[in-house]
Amino acid sequence: MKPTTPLLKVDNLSIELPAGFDRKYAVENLSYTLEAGEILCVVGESGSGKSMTANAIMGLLPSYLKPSSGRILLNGRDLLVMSEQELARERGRTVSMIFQEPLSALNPLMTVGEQIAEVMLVHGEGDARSRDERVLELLDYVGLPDPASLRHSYPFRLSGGQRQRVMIAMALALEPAMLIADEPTTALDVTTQAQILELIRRIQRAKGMGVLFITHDFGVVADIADKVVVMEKGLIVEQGTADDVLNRPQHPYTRRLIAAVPHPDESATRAEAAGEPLLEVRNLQKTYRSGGGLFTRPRIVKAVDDVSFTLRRGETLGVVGESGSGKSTLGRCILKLTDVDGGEIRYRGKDLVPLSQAAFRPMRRHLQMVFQDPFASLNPRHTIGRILTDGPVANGVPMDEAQKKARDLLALVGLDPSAYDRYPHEFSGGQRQRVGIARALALDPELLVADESVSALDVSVQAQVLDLMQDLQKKLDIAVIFITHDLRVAAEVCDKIAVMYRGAIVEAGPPAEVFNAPRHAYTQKLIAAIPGRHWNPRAAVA
Amino acid sequence: MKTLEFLIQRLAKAAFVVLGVVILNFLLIQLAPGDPAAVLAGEAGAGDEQFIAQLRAQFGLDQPLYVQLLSYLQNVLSGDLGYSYRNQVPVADLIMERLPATLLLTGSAFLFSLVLGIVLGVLAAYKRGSLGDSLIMTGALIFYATPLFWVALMAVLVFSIHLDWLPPFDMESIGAGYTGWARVMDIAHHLVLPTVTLGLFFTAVYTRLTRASMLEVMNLDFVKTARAKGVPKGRIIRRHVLRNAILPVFTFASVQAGQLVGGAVLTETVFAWPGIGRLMFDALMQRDYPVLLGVFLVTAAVVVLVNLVADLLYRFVDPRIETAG
Amino acid sequence: MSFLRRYAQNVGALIGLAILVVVVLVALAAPVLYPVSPWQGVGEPLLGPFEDPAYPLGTDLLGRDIAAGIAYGARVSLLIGIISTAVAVVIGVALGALAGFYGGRVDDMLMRFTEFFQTIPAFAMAVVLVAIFSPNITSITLAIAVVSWPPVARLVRGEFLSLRSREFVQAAVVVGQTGPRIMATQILPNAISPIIVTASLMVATAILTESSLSFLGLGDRNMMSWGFMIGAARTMLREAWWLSVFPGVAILVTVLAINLIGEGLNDAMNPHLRGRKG
Amino acid sequence: QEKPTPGGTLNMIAQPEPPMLMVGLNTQGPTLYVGGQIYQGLLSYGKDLKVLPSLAKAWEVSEDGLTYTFTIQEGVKWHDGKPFSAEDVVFTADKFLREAHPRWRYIANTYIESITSPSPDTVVFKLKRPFSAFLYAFELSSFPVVPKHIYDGADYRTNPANQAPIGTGPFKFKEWKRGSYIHLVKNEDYWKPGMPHLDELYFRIVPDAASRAVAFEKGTVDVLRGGDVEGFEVRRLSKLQGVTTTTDGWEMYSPLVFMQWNMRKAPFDNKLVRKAIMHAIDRDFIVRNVWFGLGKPAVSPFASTTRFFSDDVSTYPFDLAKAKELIAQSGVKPQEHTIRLMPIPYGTQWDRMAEYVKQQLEQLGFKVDIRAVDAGGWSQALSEWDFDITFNFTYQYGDPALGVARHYLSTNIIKGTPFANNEGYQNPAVDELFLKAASAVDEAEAKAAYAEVQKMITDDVALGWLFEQRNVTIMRDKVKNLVRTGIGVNESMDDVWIAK
Ligand SMILES: Nc1ncnc2c1ncn2[C@@H]1O[C@H](COP(=O)(O)OP(=O)(O)OP(=O)(O)O)[C@@H](O)[C@H]1O
Ligand SMILES: Nc1ncnc2c1ncn2[C@@H]1O[C@H](COP(=O)(O)OP(=O)(O)OP(=O)(O)O)[C@@H](O)[C@H]1O
Ligand SMILES: [Mg+2]
Ligand SMILES: [Mg+2]
Repeated sequence: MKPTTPLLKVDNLSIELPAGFDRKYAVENLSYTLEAGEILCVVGESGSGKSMTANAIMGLLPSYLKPSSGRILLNGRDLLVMSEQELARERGRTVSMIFQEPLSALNPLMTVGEQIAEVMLVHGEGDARSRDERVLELLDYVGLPDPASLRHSYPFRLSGGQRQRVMIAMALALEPAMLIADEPTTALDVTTQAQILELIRRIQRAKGMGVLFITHDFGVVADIADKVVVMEKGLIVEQGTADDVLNRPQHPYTRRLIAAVPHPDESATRAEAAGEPLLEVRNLQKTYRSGGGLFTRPRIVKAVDDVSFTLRRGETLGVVGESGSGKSTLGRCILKLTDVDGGEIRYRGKDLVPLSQAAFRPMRRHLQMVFQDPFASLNPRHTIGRILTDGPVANGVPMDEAQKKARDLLALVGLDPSAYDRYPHEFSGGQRQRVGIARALALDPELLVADESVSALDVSVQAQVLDLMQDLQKKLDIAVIFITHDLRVAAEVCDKIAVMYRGAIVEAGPPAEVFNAPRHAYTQKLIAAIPGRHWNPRAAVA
Repeated sequence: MKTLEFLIQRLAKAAFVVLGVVILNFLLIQLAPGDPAAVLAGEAGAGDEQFIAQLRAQFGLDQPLYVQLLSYLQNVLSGDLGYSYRNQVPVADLIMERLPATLLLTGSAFLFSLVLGIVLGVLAAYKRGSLGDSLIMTGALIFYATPLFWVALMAVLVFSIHLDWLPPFDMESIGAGYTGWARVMDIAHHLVLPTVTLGLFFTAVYTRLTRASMLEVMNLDFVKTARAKGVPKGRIIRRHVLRNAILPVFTFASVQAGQLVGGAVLTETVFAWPGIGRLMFDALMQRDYPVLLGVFLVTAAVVVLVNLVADLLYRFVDPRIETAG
Repeated sequence: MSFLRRYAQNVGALIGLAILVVVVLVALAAPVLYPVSPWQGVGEPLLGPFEDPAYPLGTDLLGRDIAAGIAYGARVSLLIGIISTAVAVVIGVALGALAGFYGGRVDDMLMRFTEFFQTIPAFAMAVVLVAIFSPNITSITLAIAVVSWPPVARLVRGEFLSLRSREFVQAAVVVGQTGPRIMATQILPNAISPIIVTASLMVATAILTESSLSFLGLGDRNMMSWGFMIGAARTMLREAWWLSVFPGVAILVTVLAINLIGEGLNDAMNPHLRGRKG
Repeated sequence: QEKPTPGGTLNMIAQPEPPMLMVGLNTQGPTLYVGGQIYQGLLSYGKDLKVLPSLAKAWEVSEDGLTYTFTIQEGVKWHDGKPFSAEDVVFTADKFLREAHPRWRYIANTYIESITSPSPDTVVFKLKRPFSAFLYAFELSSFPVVPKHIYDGADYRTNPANQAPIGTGPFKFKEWKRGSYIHLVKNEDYWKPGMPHLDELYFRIVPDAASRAVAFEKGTVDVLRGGDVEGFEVRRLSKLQGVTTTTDGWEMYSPLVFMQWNMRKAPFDNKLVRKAIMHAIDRDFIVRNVWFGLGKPAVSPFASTTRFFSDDVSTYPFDLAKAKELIAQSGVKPQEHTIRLMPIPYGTQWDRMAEYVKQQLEQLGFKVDIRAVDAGGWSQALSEWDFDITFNFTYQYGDPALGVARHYLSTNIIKGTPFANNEGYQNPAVDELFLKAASAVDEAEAKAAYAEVQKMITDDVALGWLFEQRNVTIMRDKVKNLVRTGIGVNESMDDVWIAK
């Protein structure tokens, strides 16, 4: 028995893109409904048009993007025909929105209390005192500590999770009937993400709100969705109840997405790699000191604290841990991109720590790196050919030889030979990451450090790149240090996993062991926070 | 505590910079052809060797260079800026007599250009793409491209000679004997043309800067948040965009404050404004080194001070600064 | 070439370019258009504009052709503008790159040095330099360069500082490229667009500065420049307005054109800042 | 004659701002202009160069021309109330000016035997040998009388009184706001009864020439001294209603403008080249177009307003063909010479003149490079003889021995000063004639010698005489009696008044 007017009804919505884009419509013929008290998840790859619908509902589309057809009915009233003033009255009151990036979404020059109170102020709600009280109430409600003093803080003083809670408090201030959340947890740690998801679910239940939740993470969908809409290139390819879509996906695109969701492979236990240790790290220490002056003590961060491990040829070590735990710093130390405060890094028995940059340079070719961001790690002004030959040329390889090698590598990582003369911006993220891998391989390294090398990619692309890396590693017998914050990914590809917490390795072992029988409390917490743990994507597409 | 520490650090740095400027200029000036004695002899309309030698000895110019530099620095550190060769008056007196005029002129030009520039920039950004925007930006471009002295000449021609609204030069009505409020009004009246002349170029700069900064901030996420909250456009501009957009304008302005003093050389010349810009130029032409060095020292100190004050204000306006260090 | 297309979409920038092309052509063609030196008196002194069709912009008090002066002045103004900017950019890029790339003490030292120059008002400094080295085209150009490099150095430093930590630079370190090579081939090409934009505006400022120096009597007396023409005729503004108005307009138009070009470059090079008309 | 009205304020311009007002230490134009109201000379000179009384009321020259006796005015008081006496004159002549004043030092050391004051109101100068120009050495700029009680025994240049000068003149120093104005007020104790008429004098500092014209036009100032505004402004302003102009008042100085070349260097060591250059320059054009008619082409090194002027000299009318011919004769190849032309940094008209000269020299085939310098650079280059050709001018000071000879005497080839024989001209006959004329007791004898000298110098083309400056004083009609003597506005303005 459903009420006749749904909370939200998107009806045949199309939004045209300006000329010069790769497709004509940002979203095309979109139709779905959201009822009060329901969580509707919109999933799909980057650029599929998820945010566009949300922005259209809020009337936040840039002025040059206009819905060309369709209706958006909120409680039966068409938002697309409302004037800006009317819309402004609805925003924040009947429908609220929270965004992905919690730092940039808050005004840096206003205290969080002011920003929350502003919602009530602009909607003419209450007086100064009642608003103040409400702010305190809200801050408390979203679980922020010490609301009385926190409301006078500026956003930059709050952690990411806290900021996102402020955003939620702001969205809830007038108890709207509907909440739109555009990837609200993507920028957060798994543990924080779990808390925020929990918070949203709790509020949604308590207030009976309708929630439109945008995400690209099927794990999140599995945890919270009542209904799911799957989008691809501006079109809805599949929609239905969460159970249907997750466990009985029909459309090939949905199936492909679900298949790509990383999932620890419990069965596979890998053969312990034998042979000479390639890299031995002993009691590595790295402390950052910053600020500090005549009267203040400098801020001291022990980013790497007494870390030791051994890596053999052909072995993959996964380093996991939450943001700021020191993973990247560890990688940077090994590659001598930063100096080390203590300990040893023995590469083939030779300690790298005391070497000068100049003395180390000839050895660099053996230790290579694949970077996180496929967009930022390729020089936008160089052709792919140049990017791939720079390294060998710097190491004394003649140009023609380097060029030949570069072309071979393109084939090896599955790129068209024509890529050689093109520039990075002409490639997709996944393709660029392949270039990044080819660049690292151009020097025939023995050790590869991959720092979050797939985090910036969409799940399906991520799966392809991971496959490629595993493949190449087997083929070339390279040792890999695989840094990631995603335990699921690490468990899928690594021989060993080391869990870092505040600069120290708190637990290490084979993936199955770490995953199934975590010993350290922190690891346990980490694993518990993984979204969608109870859902097995493998079974869904089997 | 943190602010105090910051202040001490910055003052030390400022002192260092000012000292550097003085040494740099001292050495630079030594490269000039002709020395003050020769100029004075030339001015006197006569002069023989004995006359010039007398002057040189009196000014200490017969000493080796490093001795001159050391004794100059020593004097400066003890607060003595030396004696003007030409005017035979302590440099500090000379500068102090003329500094207020320049501070008044540059200060009001600074305020004028900053306020007007920000207002126009905000208007242009708010009405982006409209006729008003185009008019403001075209105007800004034209004032940006017009030589300052040209504006000055035209302004005098139009407003003093043809319309007879404003006095064409001087800082006050000389010999009128105004006191109190009447004097203030009299000076204000005289201040209009030079201020506008000196300020127009910078008004253009700030207008463009403000507009660009506003547009940039308007694209930031938190503006979208504010819209999503239902904040009306006017309030978004005032409460969210403006404050964030103005900070870079202020930073830029505080760095530019010194440039106004440079522009004052021209303005003071055209408007017979008794400030230190003109003093500097005359001192340069007459090789009156102590005065020249003194003016540079004082302007450097003023510039450094303005920057320091700006930084301090910044710390109050922008809560993020303190941790950023 | 999407850059050219983006640039071409900007009407103002195209107008600016067109004007500048005309100015450059006039400058180049000056000796052909006016084979006699612009310093040579050719007509009756103080002819008003259009009084004699041979001298459409009139003559000055020595009977020199104003039109010829403007044509030759274009050469000097552009020359001073471009060379001084080039020198300033070279100094600024060199110091800024070193400071930004190496950071730490190098950065501290270089930035303190830059501060010395920034603390002295630029125009005052230029006046002193020109007076000291006696006014001629070299000293004027160098003086303008010396006072204009600090902003470039700061800009380049900032760019290098932020680019230095970018992943593609780290990648170059990891593959074993040396510092200088990284600066020259990896970072500089990526910092070039703000430098070009700044440089284009500096050309305009340099032309204005030259004219202001000339106004104070610190111009090169052998080079007919616009600033010199105004400076020389400013006191005759009311007797013979055409002597200073035409060169004044020439400065205004040229500086305006260069500005429009600079803004066009800026918009074309930073697509995300592109203002869309709605 | 009208009866003077007492009271009123006279507004004038001091341009450029004087370094100080102490006339004994600085003899720049504006210093004399302002300082002339505070200090006074021993004598003054009429527009016809007749000697007039000032602080000396009477004077007597002995037959042999060796003893000069001056009787000073009675009842004169310094501005600080101390009485003025002959002792002050002796101090001024024997100590102060001998030490601080180059021109006086030369005269004193060359000619004076002793200076004494036999009684409180007489001063006696005894000369070593006759010096016919001696009586012309006592006007304000050559012999300002300074107070002994203030300067004797103290360092002249750093004396605090230089900042608040004490003289005997009709006006007292009141205030000097640097960069703005100098304010003088009536000296109530002035020694001429019933004078001065005016209450206050303001000298304004207006650095820009255009603004100065505006100042006069708007009535902010009542008087423009020669050089305060540019030539074409003079033309415009003098046509305004209620404005009077005069070229009087410069007879004592009669500035004469010339090109000064370095005769030590090629091509100026060649007399034919110098003659050619003279023929190549149209002095009429310069006077008419660059100076707007405010001058008179010069034919001789002596100004035509002075006593010993002679027009029986070698002349060089404008004739380019002749000039080119002379160059050809001289054997000099002009294209091989790049001549550095250093204009005197005194304003735009001088610059225009440099451009004109450049243009003419280039027509002869020389390459000319204008080297702009500021005052410091100019003095230095000229003093060090580091120049090819420049402009300069000389004041005549009433007698050739004072203002003219210094530029031609070979004894005056002294490095280190810009106002000597910097061109390096040497002609023993000229030296001798100048000496003879200066020592002549008989005026006719002097006249003959000077005529001879003018002939010789013009034939040698020692300098390139261009024109005699005619400075114009512009004033409102209401300003009365301003220019009365040969030193013009530098004269004490005790008898100046403003009509109501
Ligand atoms: N401001 C804009 N101007 C022009 N086109 C845009 C704009 N924003 C998005 N698009 C285009 O609209 C399409 C849909 O974008 P949208 O932001 O909705 O994707 P998304 O699914 O939210 O992706 P993501 O997961 O990366 O956030 C894309 O092709 C994108 O390039
Ligand atoms: N250059 C630096 N200066 C000072 N502190 C730093 C610097 N780089 C990192 N840190 C600090 O060191 C700690 C570890 O940082 P690191 O980048 O290694 O973390 P991470 O595990 O890679 O985190 P993420 O998952 O966010 O990439 C953090 O607290 C960080 O703030
Ligand atoms: Mg999105
Ligand atoms: Mg990291």
